[in-house]
Amino acid sequence: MSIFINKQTKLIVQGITGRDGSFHAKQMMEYGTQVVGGVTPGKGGQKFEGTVPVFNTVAAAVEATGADTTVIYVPPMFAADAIMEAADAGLKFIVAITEGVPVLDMTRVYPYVKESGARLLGPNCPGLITPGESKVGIIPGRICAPGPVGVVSRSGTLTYEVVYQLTRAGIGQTTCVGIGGDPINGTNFIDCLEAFEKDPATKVVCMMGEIGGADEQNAADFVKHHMKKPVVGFIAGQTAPPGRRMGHAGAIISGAAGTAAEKIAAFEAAGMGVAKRPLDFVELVKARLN
Amino acid sequence: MSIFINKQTKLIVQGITGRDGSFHAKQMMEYGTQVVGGVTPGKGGQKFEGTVPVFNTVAAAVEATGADTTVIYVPPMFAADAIMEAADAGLKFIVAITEGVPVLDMTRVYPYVKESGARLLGPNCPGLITPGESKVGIIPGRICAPGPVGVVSRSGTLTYEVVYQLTRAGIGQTTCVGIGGDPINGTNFIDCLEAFEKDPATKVVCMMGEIGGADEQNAADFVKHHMKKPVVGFIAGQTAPPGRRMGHAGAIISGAAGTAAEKIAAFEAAGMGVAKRPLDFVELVKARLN
Amino acid sequence: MNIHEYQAKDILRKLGVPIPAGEIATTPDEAEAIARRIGSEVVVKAQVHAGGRGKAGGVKLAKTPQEAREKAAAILGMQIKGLTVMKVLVTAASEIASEAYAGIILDRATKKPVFMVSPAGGIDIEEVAATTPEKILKLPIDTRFGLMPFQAMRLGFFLYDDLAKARAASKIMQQLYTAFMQSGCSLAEINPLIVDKAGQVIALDAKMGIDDNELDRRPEIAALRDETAEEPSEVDARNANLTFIKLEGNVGCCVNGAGLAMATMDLVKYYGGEPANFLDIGGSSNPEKVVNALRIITSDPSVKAILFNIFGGITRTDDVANGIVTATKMNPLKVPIVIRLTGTNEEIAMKILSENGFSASSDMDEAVKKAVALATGGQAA
Amino acid sequence: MNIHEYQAKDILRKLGVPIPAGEIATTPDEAEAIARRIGSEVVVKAQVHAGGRGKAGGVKLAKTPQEAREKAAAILGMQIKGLTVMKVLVTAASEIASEAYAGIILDRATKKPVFMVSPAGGIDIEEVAATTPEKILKLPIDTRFGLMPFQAMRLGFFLYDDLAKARAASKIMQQLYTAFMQSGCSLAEINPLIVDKAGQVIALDAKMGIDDNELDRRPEIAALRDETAEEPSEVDARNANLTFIKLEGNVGCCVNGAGLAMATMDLVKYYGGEPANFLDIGGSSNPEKVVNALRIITSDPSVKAILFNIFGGITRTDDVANGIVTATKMNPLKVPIVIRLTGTNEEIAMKILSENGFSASSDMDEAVKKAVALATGGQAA
Repeated sequence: MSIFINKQTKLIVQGITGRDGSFHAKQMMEYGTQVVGGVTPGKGGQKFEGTVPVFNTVAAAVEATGADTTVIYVPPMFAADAIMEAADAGLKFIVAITEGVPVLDMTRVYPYVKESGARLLGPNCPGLITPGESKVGIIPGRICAPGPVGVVSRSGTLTYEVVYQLTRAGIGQTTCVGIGGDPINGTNFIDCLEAFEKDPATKVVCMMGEIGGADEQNAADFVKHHMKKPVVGFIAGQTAPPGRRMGHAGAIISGAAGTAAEKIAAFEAAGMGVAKRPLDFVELVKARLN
Repeated sequence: MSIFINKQTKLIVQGITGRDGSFHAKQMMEYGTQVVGGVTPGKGGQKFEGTVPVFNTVAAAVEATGADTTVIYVPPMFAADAIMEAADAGLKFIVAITEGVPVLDMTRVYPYVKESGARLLGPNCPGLITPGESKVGIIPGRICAPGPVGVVSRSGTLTYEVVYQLTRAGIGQTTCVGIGGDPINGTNFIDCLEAFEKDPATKVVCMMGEIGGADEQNAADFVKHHMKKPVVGFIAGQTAPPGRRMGHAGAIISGAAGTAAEKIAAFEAAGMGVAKRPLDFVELVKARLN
Repeated sequence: MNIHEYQAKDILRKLGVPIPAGEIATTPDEAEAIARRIGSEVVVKAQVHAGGRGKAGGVKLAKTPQEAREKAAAILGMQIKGLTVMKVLVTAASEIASEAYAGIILDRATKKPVFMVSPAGGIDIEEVAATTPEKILKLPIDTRFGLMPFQAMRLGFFLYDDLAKARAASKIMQQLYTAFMQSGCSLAEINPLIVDKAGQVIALDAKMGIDDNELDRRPEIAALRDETAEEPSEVDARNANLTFIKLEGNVGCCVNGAGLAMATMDLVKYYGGEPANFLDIGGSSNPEKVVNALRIITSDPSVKAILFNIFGGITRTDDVANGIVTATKMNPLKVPIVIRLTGTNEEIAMKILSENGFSASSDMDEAVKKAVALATGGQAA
Repeated sequence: MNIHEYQAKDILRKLGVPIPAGEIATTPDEAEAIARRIGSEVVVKAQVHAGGRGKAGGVKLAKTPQEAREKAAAILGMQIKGLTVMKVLVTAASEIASEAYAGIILDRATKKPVFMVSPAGGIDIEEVAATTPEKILKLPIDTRFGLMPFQAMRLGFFLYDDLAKARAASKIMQQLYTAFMQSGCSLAEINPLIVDKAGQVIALDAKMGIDDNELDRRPEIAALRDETAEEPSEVDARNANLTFIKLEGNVGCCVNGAGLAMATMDLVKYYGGEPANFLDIGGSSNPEKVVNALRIITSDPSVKAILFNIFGGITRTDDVANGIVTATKMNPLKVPIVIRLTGTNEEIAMKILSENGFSASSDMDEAVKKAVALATGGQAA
């Protein structure tokens, strides 16, 4: 079992003929993801890699392929439109990889997607992977292995680091989800925790947060009141100065709010395991798997 | 019993110090409606008629009075804003009397109100009355009497005509609702029919439609499939030429659609009683009350 | 309110829609001069608020300026559906490779503006909808978000497979939507939207209907009203704040409220008569409105009897009675009048009327029957 | 990106916000000339991207042009929170009757721009929020609808009981919101918003922060960037497409990915060191980026050791290795370097590095420990 994607997921790739889109479409196909179609306006009728049909619009792609999920690799100024096109076409799961989407665009995209009933992951996220079944996005498949741990993170390479440590230690994953580092994104920690709690195959959840905002504090509250499964948390940015954006648009300490100390205290108050460094996840998870 | 309003209804009047607002506020108070407050920006702190507190904003009025319903008498260019202000302030029933609201404004107002969970009646409507309990709007109280008939209509004076005939014949009403003659309005025939069907006091429903659109046809379909109570219908505009707007923005036959003949046929197909002229309601209702 | 083709084209051209050069002429001389300036074949097009101009002979091709003069002379002054042609648009002719349709209507069912586009353009879109609905794409637009780029592209690709043409069309869709919203339209259409021999996507004809409720806040659009292109009695009524529509019958009707006005007309028909008009004096009871209403009704020579039907709610029936008395003193009536009044201040109204020699009833059916009888040759009671 | 007070005021003034006359000066001479043109008492205000100017002595009243020259001479060149003042705004002084606060921030919790207004202005709004929260009205704005008139009026009435002042404030709220949206802001504030002795509502100070992601589509806003007001190494890094933030420690960090970069800095601290910077080379693995990254890190004299931590996903670790080799050939390192690489093409990368005399590890903790030891006086392994 897994959350959000599995063997049955039928994926289209928006921006499939672009540089990033074509590279990652191939990677996903190699991993075993069912890539059933792609979208690039003006390239409708072509075949990607000789097999995957390309369409001019998402609506046409969905109608022809019966896809349920999409992954978006389009430039930042077109990402909001691409997400809304996907929601409008009836896709139920939309993964937006694009980095650099203006936050004001997201203030319109978020309610639009919500009203459509779809789930958005991202933008500015690495996507997700259900090891051995399907990957949607850019998480390297070979660092993952199937197993009982759910992983959710705001970051890309930090996720890889933790997953890599887990896999090396013989601990596999149900699904690894990168929710992205932007201030407004479609899926938050709680959405993922809720899904992991419901997924019978997931036994322990690893959660990597960072400075900025209150999502981790809210997530800790959710863990405390609504979860039976153990959760291990980590916060990146303990050495970050206030008022400076640490790469991610969302990773910024505003005044006294959103500090790592505040978040770690929330984890502790929720009875969560707290990893002081990425390596600590291995022992903390092991202890909770038994 | 009744629908939408009753003795408990706590009303505020938006535009209470204006010409129409003040006139009708007095009329409603005389009828017995609980007018708990009014709104006119800049007149906050005053008392209307020495008793009703006036506020600068709807939010302030709701907070101070606990009102649940509002009636709007503001000029057409400000009506959309007034409706959205009411919905934003948490009012659950919004009656917009104002005539001449641009239809494009309503394309934004409608989803806004819907998302807020409020019910909008109108705009460009006479409001409604639950005889002997409460009136909200401009329907003359003295032509009504309490009784077992629900009345719903797109028109103002035509409603009065029918209600007057019923009352003269000794047939009273649970609630009389004017939904208004605009192409986009908040409450339609079906909403009212559904409410009358659920109201134990209502035994027969009278419905006055007019040319234009398909609301009456849809309502007939609803009567056929979802109503146990008898409904008597009338359509105004049998002599109207196609393509001309008959006063109401919504009363216009487009091509071959929205004609009186089409609507009357729908009533007949639904097994409804059909009044050929306003006077016919009396006998048709009497026959169905027994 | 309808505006002319040339006015709609001006609006669209300002927003960037590609439209052939053209100017308006009110005389054959002007038409010839415009054709000379354009310097190629032109089309001379009657500017009237009526459909079916082409079939009526109101649209003609002219190969030379001289020919443009002749066609303009033929078209100016002609009658199309009862309206006299006062202006022609003289516009450069295009070589048409294909014709499409693009329109937006304010749709009451979806409560949204709805785009309709079809690669089968140049003909009546309602016919396309009836016979080959698969050739029409209907796309409701959520005005909270506007026409989104992906929607515009989808409309473009529905018309053209080729990316360049689809992009050009999608840009025109954005411009048409902007025009629709900025002008307060209830309808805006380009029919035909053509591809010319050079592969350019061009609007050859344009039509816009404005929501009357928008005019107060859009004076620049309100200024486009052409009263010479409308029925004079309707212009007169509008200027007097009355809602009036001329019909073909002989019973002049004066009613308060649109629904009751229609019901009154219907009742005239029910009792064997024919209404001469729709006339709603509205909710207020200004005696002056009644005076104007009577003037407008009696200016129609086919009116043989006048019927007042007033249900006094906000309207005070005594005001109406006073209006009738004043108006008939100013201009004595040449046809019989039947008055039905009920509601607010009914007793006072009845007294005013009887003191001035009018009788009145409080029963609608009775009044209508009497008016019909009078119009068809009977006698007033 | 932050812009200066005078730039924010220019944007607001164009939208109609009442703002006292003012001009920018870079020399005492210019300041005197401006004060003379203004012809009344002026305020001389340091233009730097730092809060607390007033407390630092960067804001001074000047009664005469001569005095404006003196104050400008004192302020120009002064250091405020490590930044040198290069420009002053010389602006007409106002007589203040009352001070309020008005601001909009892009709020992640509500996922909307949120208005915050308070009649307790002129001071730190966070302090008001903490001590007297009832004096703040927070109003989230749904960008699908924009700031609606009733909301603007509600904000106005929260500040002023008087209708004229509430209307004036509500108009300023609309203008502030327009500025926020048109400029792609994450923050826009007017503090203080004052009422002067004549009863006029006026913006005395303005501040705007722009979402960096907006700059590509808003070249006119991007052009407002003042590189002289920023840390030079950060300007350098941005121009090389790197995300870099200078810190106070001595372990220079070069990482791919923001989360991993923060975690690496934290681990430096965990093992007793202090990071000299945040540096994210991003997802692509262009060797040139690595060259630029090394140049920027080594330009900081306090850096005693350099730590690379690269997790190869999209990033090819061999590209990074090649970048390190190229950069160190061009500019031989004066401090030790510790390299951790793992993931895509790890074996190739390790081979390139060892052939060029570098050792590398695949273990993050080990690498960090070694870098800390080197920076604090230990030896490279």
